[in-house]
Amino acid sequence: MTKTAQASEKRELEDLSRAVEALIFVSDEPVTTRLLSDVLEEDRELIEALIEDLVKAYDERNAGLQIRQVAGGWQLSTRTECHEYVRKFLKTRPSAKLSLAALETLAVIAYKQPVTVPEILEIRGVQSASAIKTLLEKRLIVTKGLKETVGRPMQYGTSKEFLLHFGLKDLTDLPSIEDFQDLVQ
Amino acid sequence: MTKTAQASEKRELEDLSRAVEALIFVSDEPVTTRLLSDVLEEDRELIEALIEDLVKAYDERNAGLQIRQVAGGWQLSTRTECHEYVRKFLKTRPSAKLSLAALETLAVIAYKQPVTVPEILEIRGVQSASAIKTLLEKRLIVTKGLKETVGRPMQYGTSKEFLLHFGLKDLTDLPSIEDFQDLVQ
Amino acid sequence: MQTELEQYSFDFHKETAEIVAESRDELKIKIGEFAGPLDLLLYLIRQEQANIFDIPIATITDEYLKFVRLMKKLDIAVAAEFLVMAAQLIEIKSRMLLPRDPSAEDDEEIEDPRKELVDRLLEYEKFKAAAEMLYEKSTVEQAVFARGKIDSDEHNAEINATVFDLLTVFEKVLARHKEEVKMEIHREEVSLAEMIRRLKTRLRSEGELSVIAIFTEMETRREMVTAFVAVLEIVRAEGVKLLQRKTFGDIILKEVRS
Repeated sequence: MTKTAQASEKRELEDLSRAVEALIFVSDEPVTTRLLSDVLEEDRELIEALIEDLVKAYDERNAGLQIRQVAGGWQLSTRTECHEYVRKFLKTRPSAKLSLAALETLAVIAYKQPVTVPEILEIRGVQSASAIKTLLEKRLIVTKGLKETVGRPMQYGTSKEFLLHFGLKDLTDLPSIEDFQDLVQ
Repeated sequence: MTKTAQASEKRELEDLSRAVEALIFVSDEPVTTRLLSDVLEEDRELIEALIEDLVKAYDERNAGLQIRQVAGGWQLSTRTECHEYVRKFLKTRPSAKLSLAALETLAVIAYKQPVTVPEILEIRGVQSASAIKTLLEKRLIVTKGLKETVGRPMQYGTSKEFLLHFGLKDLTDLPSIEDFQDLVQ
Repeated sequence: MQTELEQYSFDFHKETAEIVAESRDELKIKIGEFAGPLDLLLYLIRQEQANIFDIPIATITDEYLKFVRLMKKLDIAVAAEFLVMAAQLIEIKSRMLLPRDPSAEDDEEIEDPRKELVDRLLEYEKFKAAAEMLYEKSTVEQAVFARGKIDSDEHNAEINATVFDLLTVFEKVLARHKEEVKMEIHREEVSLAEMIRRLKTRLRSEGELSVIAIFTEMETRREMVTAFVAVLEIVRAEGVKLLQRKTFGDIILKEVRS
């Protein structure tokens, strides 16, 4: 390859990397590698490599922002270190925490999905109706159709909102439930 | 000044610069130097210097984003060079959210199908013409033939697209009030 | 079934439930929040520093009952599940006291009456730990912020609704519909006397009234009929005339001053 060709290829990669950064920024929700590769008409591997470089670049220059993987896509967000200033600026307080009952119910749904109300009752040992309602209203869980069993009870599962709220890449990002066994004994 | 003092001052400046970047990023509109200096409790001159450095840093690393002065404040935006990709990307996103009117109309159609325009009017109490047009355009509803009654009005029902969008196997999968009975009480 | 104990904010690291002071006439406790009977049981077992695989069932049952009684005394809604668990504990306790069946063969494994409870507790404890993990993750996540709005956002939000939204919206429409029907009934209750009074007041202040305008204002047929009768009544009894200025023109209700 001639030097000029190399130089032009480097140039093209730079343009591409800029485009990737711009698209991650404009997207109002985490953007998938697939969508980026469709829009930019480039291999997914190349796009992934460019994102990795961008992530590193943000980390290295100690920026106030970071590119991170969440809810199945890539997102530009502030770094946790600045949260006090940001909160002061936005005049927001940490949003209301979920109750213990809601958190437990959510944990059962996350690990057992799709799961019905009686199945949740079985594990928690207590009715979870109002917790489920709260979780539905907060869009942390969604209905997953009726179960083909007596009474056809409604099944529940976690939503994309759930992944976003807890900063998870996807459901496999959840630690295995069996790992908790070792912790509690 | 001792070396340690210098180092600690440098550290503080870095933190401050990160905060400035984060605040410009989270703001809904261009943010003024004055507001930044109020929130960060630092001199305006210092803030201005930090912003200048940030602007330069974005320019130098040939980023896809830029910090620019607009309408009397500072704003993070994509660089003009990427506009073609950005425009293409935004086009891939489904346009316009369902309005409350459209969602209401869709709910009535989903639960009462097949249903005619006068029947929808009867239930919603308002005209639904434009909502129905939107829903047809989004292919969430389809026509279901004429009703054998005075005026032979058109009947509407939900489409296959509707099932896909809401993650339903079929219409029997649509939750009923009874399914949420435990929750709504 | 009673409503569960719910919707207190809870910090795993700060809040615990503990008996603060216990004297003959007073029992003071600081209650955090128990997410259910299993949660309370785990707490009591830990409090006793007991082995979960060998629960001192008599002690734990007593403690448990003391707690439930206390909750009642303090007027804390005790969910039915807490009482069910109390009954189960008492049952296990009594089964433990039963002498071993002498006819049973020696090598036959006798099931520990506590086994089922222990299994449930172990299973529950895993999810309790998972809940704590979620709590920690959300705390970290609350320190991360997405960008502010930019111009293009307005034009490309996805359809953002779930079946739950669909159902809730439908419920609201139906409720509103019912409300409207109620209001209609209310309007229909306008009596003839009331209608006459209203028309007279308006005539007095406006001098004349268009009959067509009056009828158009009416929302239901019933009201229209009432208005019609009211007009006839006013013309018959009072110093009021009906005027029609041209053929097929509007009819005017006009006060005739004497």
